Amino acid sequence: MNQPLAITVAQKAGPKVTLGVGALVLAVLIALPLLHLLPADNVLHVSAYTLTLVGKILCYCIVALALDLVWGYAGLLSLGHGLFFALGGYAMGMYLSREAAGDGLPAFMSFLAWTELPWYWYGTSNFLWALCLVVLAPGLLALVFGFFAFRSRIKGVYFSIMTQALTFAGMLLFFRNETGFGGNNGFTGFTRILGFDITAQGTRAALFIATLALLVGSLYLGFKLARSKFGRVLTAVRDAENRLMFCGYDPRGYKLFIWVLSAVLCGLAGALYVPQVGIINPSEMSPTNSIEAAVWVALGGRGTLIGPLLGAGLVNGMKSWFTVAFPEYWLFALGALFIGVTLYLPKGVIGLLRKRGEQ
Amino acid sequence: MKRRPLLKSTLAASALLLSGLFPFTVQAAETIKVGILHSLSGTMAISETSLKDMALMTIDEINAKGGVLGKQLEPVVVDPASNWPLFAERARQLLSQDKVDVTFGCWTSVSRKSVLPVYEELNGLLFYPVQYEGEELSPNVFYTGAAPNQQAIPAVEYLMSEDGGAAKRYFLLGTDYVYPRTTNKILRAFLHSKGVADKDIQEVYTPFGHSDYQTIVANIKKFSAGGKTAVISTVNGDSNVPFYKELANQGIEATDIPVVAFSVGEEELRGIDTKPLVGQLAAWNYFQSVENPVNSAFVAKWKAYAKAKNLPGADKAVTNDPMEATYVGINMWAQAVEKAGSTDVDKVRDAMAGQTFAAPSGYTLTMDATNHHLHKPVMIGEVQEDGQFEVVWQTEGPLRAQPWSPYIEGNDKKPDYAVKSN
Amino acid sequence: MSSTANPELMLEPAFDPAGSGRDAIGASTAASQGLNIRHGTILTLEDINVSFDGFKALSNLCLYIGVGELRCIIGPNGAGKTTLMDVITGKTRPDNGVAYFGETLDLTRMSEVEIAQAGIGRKFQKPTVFEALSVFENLELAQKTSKTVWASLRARLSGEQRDRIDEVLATIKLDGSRQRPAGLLSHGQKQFLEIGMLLVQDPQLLLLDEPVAGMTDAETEFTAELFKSLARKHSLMVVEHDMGFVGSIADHVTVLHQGSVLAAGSLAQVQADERVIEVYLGR
Amino acid sequence: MPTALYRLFLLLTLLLPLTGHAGDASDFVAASPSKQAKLLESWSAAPDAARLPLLEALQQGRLAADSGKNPFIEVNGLYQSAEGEFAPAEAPRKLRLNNRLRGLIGTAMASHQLLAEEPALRLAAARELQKRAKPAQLGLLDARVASETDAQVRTALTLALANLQLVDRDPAIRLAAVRLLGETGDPLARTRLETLLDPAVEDDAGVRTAAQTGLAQVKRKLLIGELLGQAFSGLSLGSILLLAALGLAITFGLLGVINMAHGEMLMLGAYATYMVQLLFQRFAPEAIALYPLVALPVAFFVTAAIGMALERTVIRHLYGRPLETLLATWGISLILIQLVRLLFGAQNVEVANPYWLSGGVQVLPNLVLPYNRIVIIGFALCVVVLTWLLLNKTRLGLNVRAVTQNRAMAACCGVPTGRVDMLAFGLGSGIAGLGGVALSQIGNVGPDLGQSYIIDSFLVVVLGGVGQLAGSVMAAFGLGIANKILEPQIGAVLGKILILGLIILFIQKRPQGLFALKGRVID
Repeated sequence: MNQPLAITVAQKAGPKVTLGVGALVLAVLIALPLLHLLPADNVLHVSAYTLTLVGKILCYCIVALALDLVWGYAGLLSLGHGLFFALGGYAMGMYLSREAAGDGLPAFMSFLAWTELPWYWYGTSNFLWALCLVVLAPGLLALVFGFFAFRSRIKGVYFSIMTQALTFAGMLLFFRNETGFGGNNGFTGFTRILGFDITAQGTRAALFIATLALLVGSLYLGFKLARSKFGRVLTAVRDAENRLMFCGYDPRGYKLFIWVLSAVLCGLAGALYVPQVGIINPSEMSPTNSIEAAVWVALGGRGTLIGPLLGAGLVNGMKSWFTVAFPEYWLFALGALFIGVTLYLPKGVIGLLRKRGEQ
Repeated sequence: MKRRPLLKSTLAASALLLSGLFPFTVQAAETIKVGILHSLSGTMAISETSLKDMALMTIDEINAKGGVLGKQLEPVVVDPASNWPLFAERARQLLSQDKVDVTFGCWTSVSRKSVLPVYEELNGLLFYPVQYEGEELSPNVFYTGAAPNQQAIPAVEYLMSEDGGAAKRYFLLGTDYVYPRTTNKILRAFLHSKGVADKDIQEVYTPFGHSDYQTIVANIKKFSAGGKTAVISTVNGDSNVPFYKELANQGIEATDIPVVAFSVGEEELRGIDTKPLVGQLAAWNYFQSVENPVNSAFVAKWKAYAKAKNLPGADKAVTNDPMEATYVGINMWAQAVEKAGSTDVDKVRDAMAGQTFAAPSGYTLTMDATNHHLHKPVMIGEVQEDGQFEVVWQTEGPLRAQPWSPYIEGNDKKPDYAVKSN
Repeated sequence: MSSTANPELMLEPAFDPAGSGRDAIGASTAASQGLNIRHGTILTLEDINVSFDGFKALSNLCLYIGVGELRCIIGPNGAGKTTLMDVITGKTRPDNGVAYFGETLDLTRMSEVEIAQAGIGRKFQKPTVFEALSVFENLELAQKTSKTVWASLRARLSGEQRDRIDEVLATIKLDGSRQRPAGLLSHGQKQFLEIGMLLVQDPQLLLLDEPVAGMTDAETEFTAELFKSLARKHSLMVVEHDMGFVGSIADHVTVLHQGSVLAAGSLAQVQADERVIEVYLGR
Repeated sequence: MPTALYRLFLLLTLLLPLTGHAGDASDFVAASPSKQAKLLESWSAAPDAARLPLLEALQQGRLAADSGKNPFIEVNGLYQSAEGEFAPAEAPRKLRLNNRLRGLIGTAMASHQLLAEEPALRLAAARELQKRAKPAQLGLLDARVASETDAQVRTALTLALANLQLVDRDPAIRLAAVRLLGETGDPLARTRLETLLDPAVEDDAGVRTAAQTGLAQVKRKLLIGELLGQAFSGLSLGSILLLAALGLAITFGLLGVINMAHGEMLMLGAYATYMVQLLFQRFAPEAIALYPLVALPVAFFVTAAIGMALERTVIRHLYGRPLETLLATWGISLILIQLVRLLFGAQNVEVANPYWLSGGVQVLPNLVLPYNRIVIIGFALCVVVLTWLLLNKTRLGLNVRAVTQNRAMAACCGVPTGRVDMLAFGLGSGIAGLGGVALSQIGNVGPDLGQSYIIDSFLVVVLGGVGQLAGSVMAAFGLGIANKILEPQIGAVLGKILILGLIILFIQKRPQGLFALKGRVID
C-alpha cells in the first residue's frame, strides 16, 4: 500500500479540478435542504424522503471517513466501528426519548415495571449532557479497548476479529431488555429535539446542514492530519512499525490517538443519524453493518480521504435502488462488489481515477 | 487532455449516486395503489414471504371480481430486508413517492414501531396481521392479529382447566424481545388473580437465535418436580426447532409437561420433524385443519395459487393465522372503500368500523366500532404427526379485543378509541 | 588494506570525559543527555543468557564497548550476533545477566522505544525504510526531536533541522532523489538511506547489522570512510562477514561463537588466533 | 418366559373383543370427555386383561366411532367393529383425545401390563406407576407386590407403593416408605419428602427426622445429577463448537486464509444432509435410518468441491493479503446465503432425526443423556483424530504443513504449492461440511445457519492458538463448558457476553493463543 493518495490525486489531476468537483458536489448538497424548505407543490421541492435518505448516506460517509483514518492510514482494519456509531446514536436516542416522554418514563420502561430511571439515564434530558455522552461513550470504550489492544501488540487479522467480537458482545448486551435501552425495539417514536418538532421541514434541513458541516469538518481534519508529521508517522506505523520503534516513536500513543478520534467521529455521525432516521436499535451494532462499512472504504480507495466518501455514497445509493428494483438480487450485487473490489480494485475507485488521470 | 476524463468520470459517478435517489414512477391514473411491506430477505423472510404471496393472491382475487370502485388494485411490493430503519425508509417511500392508499405489512413489533411515526405523520393506513403485545392504539393502524386477551389468556385458562391438565406451576419461556416481555407481564398478573403464588411462576428469556436449550430443559424438569407444570412458550419462530428437539430427546412428553406456544404455526412446523411434538399445544385464532366450507375453499385457492406461481415448496403449501388475518384484512379494506366510495384514509377509517367478513376460521369476524381490532375466536390446537393442528378447545364465539390489558396498572385510564401516539 | 588499529587503545580509557577537543563532541553529546559515562564504557553486557526452548542463543556473554570506539563483531551464522543486537535494543529479553547503557540505564528493564530514545540506533540486516514516504520524509521522521503525539501534531521543520537533513543527504549521496518514494530506491540506496536515518537520529551507540551486504566495492569503501569519520563522535558496533571491510575500519574485533565470546583484540591478533581459524576463518 | 407363549397370549387377547366383555369400548366412545376420564380411572384401579387391546388401540390412536357411536378399531387401514357386528355406515372418525386422557390411558395401560407375564413389560409398567400412580391403585399395588416373582420388578413396585403409603395411617409403614424414597434420588421424591417435614402434615417425629435424612440424601444425588448434566451439556456444546471450528483451524490456522464463508460451508453440509434425506425418502424409505451415515461422505465431498472451487477462483489471488481475503470471503458468504435462499426458499427445511438419534438414555433419576448429543461428541472426537492422522501421517499433511510454514521454500523443494493449497482448503471446507451434518441433527437448517457459528469458530481458533489442532480442541471444549457453567447462574446472554469479554482480554495477554507456535518469530 503506497503513500497517501489523497495528496497525489490532488497533485496529479491538478488542484483546480479536484477543488472544482468538490465545490460542485458541496453546492448540490447545500442546495438540497434549502430546496426542501420550498412549499411541496413547487417543482423544485425536495421531498423529506430524499432529504433523509441523503442525510443518512452522509452519516455513513462520516463513518467511512473515520474507518479510513484507522484502516487506510494506520493499517488497523476495525470490524467493530458499527458499535461506536450505535453508541453515539443511543446517547442521542436517550435524549430524544426523554424529550418524547416529557417528564415521565420512556415508553418501553412501562412493561419492565421500572418506576424510576436507572443511574445511567440521569441528566439525559438536557441536550448538552447528551452531547457529552455522544462523545464520551464511544471515546471511552475506544480508549479502554485500544489501550489493551495496542499494549499487547496484536496484529492485523487478530485485531479485526477482536473488534468483531466486541461489537457482537455489544449487540447481545443491548438486545437484553434488562440493560435498559429498549431491548430489541431500541428507541423510536421521537417527537421533539431542542424543542423543535422533529418532523418539521426546518428541523430536517437544520439536521442535514449539521451532518454536512460535520462531514466537511472531519474531511478538513483528515487532510490536516494527513499532511502533518503525525500523518507521516501514522503511515510509517502501517508500513514498518518495528523500524519506527527503533527511531524512538512509541506507536501505541499514535494508534490510540487516531483510534479514539475515529470512534468519536463515528459517535457524532450516529448522533446525527438517529433524529433523521427516527429509530436506533441493537441491529445497528451487528457485525454485518461494520463489515459493510469496510467495503465502502475498500471500494472508494483506502488511504485516500475522498475515496471512502465516494464508496459510501455509491454502495448505499445502490442499496436503496436495488432493494426497490431487484429485491432478491441485492445480496448478489453486494457479494460481487466485495469480491470485485478486493480482486480487481485494490486501490479502489480513486485508484482507478488516478490511473485514468495519468494516461 | 488529461483532466477531462477525470472530470467526466467523477460527474458520472455522482450522477449515478443522485439518480439512485429519485426513483421515477409513472403515475397510472386508473389503478388504486396497494403497498406490501414485508421482509423478503434477512431473518424475518422465513415468516413474511408467505404473507406477501397471500396478499398478492387476495389482490388478484379482488381484481378478478372487478377490483374496487371499478378500479384495479396495483400492488407495490418493497423489501425492507428485516432491517428496522429500512422499514421506516420504505414506508416513507410508499406513502410519499408511490402514494399508496393502504399498506399491508410488518411482522415483528419493532418493525411496526419503526413505521408507526411515518404513518401518523403522513396520515397513511397500515394493516398489521400478526398477534402482538397490545399496548398500542393508533388511528392509522388496523390490527387484524390477536391482542393478548384473544390468545395468551384463554390458553392459560385452558391449561388450568381439567382437560388442559390442571397445571399448578407455570414456566414462562420466551425470546428476549418486547412481545414476550409484555405478554408474560400480563400473564403473571392474570395468574396472580387466579391465586398462583410467585414461587410457582418462573420467567426465563433466551437471546435471539439461541440454539442450545439443554440448560433450559434441565431447569424445566427441576421446576416441574415441584408439581404439575405447564410451559408457556413465546419463543421466536426460529429457536423453536432446537427447543422442541431437546425437549423430546430429554424424554419429556406433552402428557407430563404440556407446552403451549404462541408463535408456532403451520408455517414453522413445515421446518420441524413433528413426530416428537405430537400433543404439544399452540393457541391461535385460526388453524388450517378447521373444517368449514369457507376454509376448504380458502386452502384450495392458496394451494392452487402456490402451484401456479411455483413458489418454493409449493407442494407443501400451508395456511396459518397471519395469512388468514391478511386475507380478512384486505377484503375488509376493499368493502370499506366500496362503502366509503373513496380511498381517502379518514373516510375509509370511519367505513371500517363495524365491517364484517365470513372468515376461513368459520366465524364472521367484525371490526370493532372504536378500537381498530377484530373480534376473533380463540382456538387451542394440538400438533399432529402430519404437521397440522387438531383443535381441542375453542371459545364459543369471537372475543372483543382489549388492546389496553386490564392486568397492566394505569391502563384503565387509557381511552378505548384510537388516538395519535405522540 | 589493514588499518593501523592501535591495539592498546582499548586498555586505558579511550579518553577522560573532560578530554581533548577530538572527543569533546562525542562526550558532550553523550553528557548533554545525562548519560553517565564516567568510566568510559558506553555499553556493558555481563553473563547474558538467551535460550529459545532449549537452544542456547547466547550463553553468559560478556562485552564492553568504549565511548567513541568502532567495534566489529564477527562469527559464523547462528553465533548469536543478531540475538545480541535484539537484547541490546530490547527486542528480546535475556533470561538473566546484566546489560547497562552508560552506567545507569538498565537495558533489560527498558522498552524498545525508551532504549531508542536513550540514544541507541539500529540498522537492520534487511534494509527497512518507510517505503510509502519520500526520502526526505524518511529522514525527517528519524530526526532527533520530541517524538510524542502532541509534538508531531504541531511539528514544523526548523531551518537548522532542514539543513541537517540536507547535509546528511549529501553525505549519503541521495540529495538527487529527495522527493522520490523510498520504495523506489535500489538495494544499496536503501542501505544508505537507513544509515542516513541513523545519522539524523544522532544516537550515542550505532548498531549496524551487515551494513555493506549487497553493496558494490565502491559503495563498501565509501561506507568504510563514513564509519571511520563517525567513530570519533559516536560509538559503533558493526556485525559483518566481509573481512576486507572489517579490516579497513576495525579498532577492535570480537569473535562470537555459539553464543559466547571466543576471542577479542585487533584484527591481526584475532586472525592469528588458532581457535578462531579452526571455527570461523578456516585453514 | 418363552416368548412364543407370550405371542400366543397376545393373539388370544386380540380375539377377545369378539367374545367381548360387555360394551367397554362402546361406553367409552359414548361418554363425554370428563366421564371418559372417570372410566379410565376405574379401569386402572381394577385392571382386566380383556381390556388390554382396547387400551392399546386407544394409546396408538386407532379407536374410532361412526355417527351411531359404535366403536371400531382400525387395524392397518381396515375398520373392525370393536363390539358386536356393525358394518361401518360411513368412514368412522378418529376419537379426539387430549393430554389429560392420554395421561390416564398411560396409567391404565401400566396397571393392565402388571398382569402381563413378560417381566420387562411389568418393569416398565411399575416405573410408569412410580410417576403416576393414583391413590385408588393402592390395593392393586399391594396385591401385586405380594405376588410378584421378579426381584427387579418387585423393588420398582414397592417404590411405587411407597409414594402412596406416605399418607398411610400407620407411622411404621410411613417410616419404611420414607426411608425407601430416600435412596431413590428421584426428583419427585424430593417434593414428597419436603411436604412431610411440616409437622401439620406429619405428626410423628420419627417419620419427620427420617424424612429429613431422606431429603438430604435425595438432594445430594440430585446435585450430582445436576453437575453431571452441566458437564455433559458443556461437552456437547464444546463438541459442536469443535466441529464448526475444526475446518477453520486448518484453513485459518494452517493456511492463514481468513475464510468468512466458513459458516456457509456448515450450512451447505446441513443442506447436503437434507438432500440425502429427500433421496432416501423417495427411493429407499425403509433404510431412512441410515441417511445420516450416507450424508457424511456426500456432505464432505460436496463442501470440499465447493471449497476447492472457491480457492481456485478467488482466494488463490489473495494469499498474503489477509484483510482483503476477509472481505472477499465475506462477499462469497453473502452470495451463498442468497443462492440457497432462492433455491430452497427462505423457510427452514425439515431434517428429521432417525430413531437411533432421538430420545435419550436415563442415567440418573434427574439426568437423561440424549442419544444425538452422545453420537455428536463421539463423532467430533473421531473427526479430530482423523484430521490429526491426516495432517501428521500422510504426504498431503506433510505438504500442507510445509506450505504453511514457508510457501517459498516449499515451492523450491518441488512441492506443488498451488495444488496443496487447493487440497488443504478443500479439506478444511469438507470438515466444515461434516460439522454441518452434525448441526442438522440438533438445530434448524436455514439459509443463515452459518452466521450464528462464524464468530464462535474464529474465537475458538484464535483462542486455541493458530496452527495447533490441540489448541482448537482445548479451546472448543473449554468454551463449551464455561458457557454451560455460567448459563444457570447469570443467564444465557450475560454468560455469552462475559465469555466474549474474557476472550478479548485473554488474547491481549497471549496473542499467540493457548498453544503457541514454538521457536523464534522473526517478523
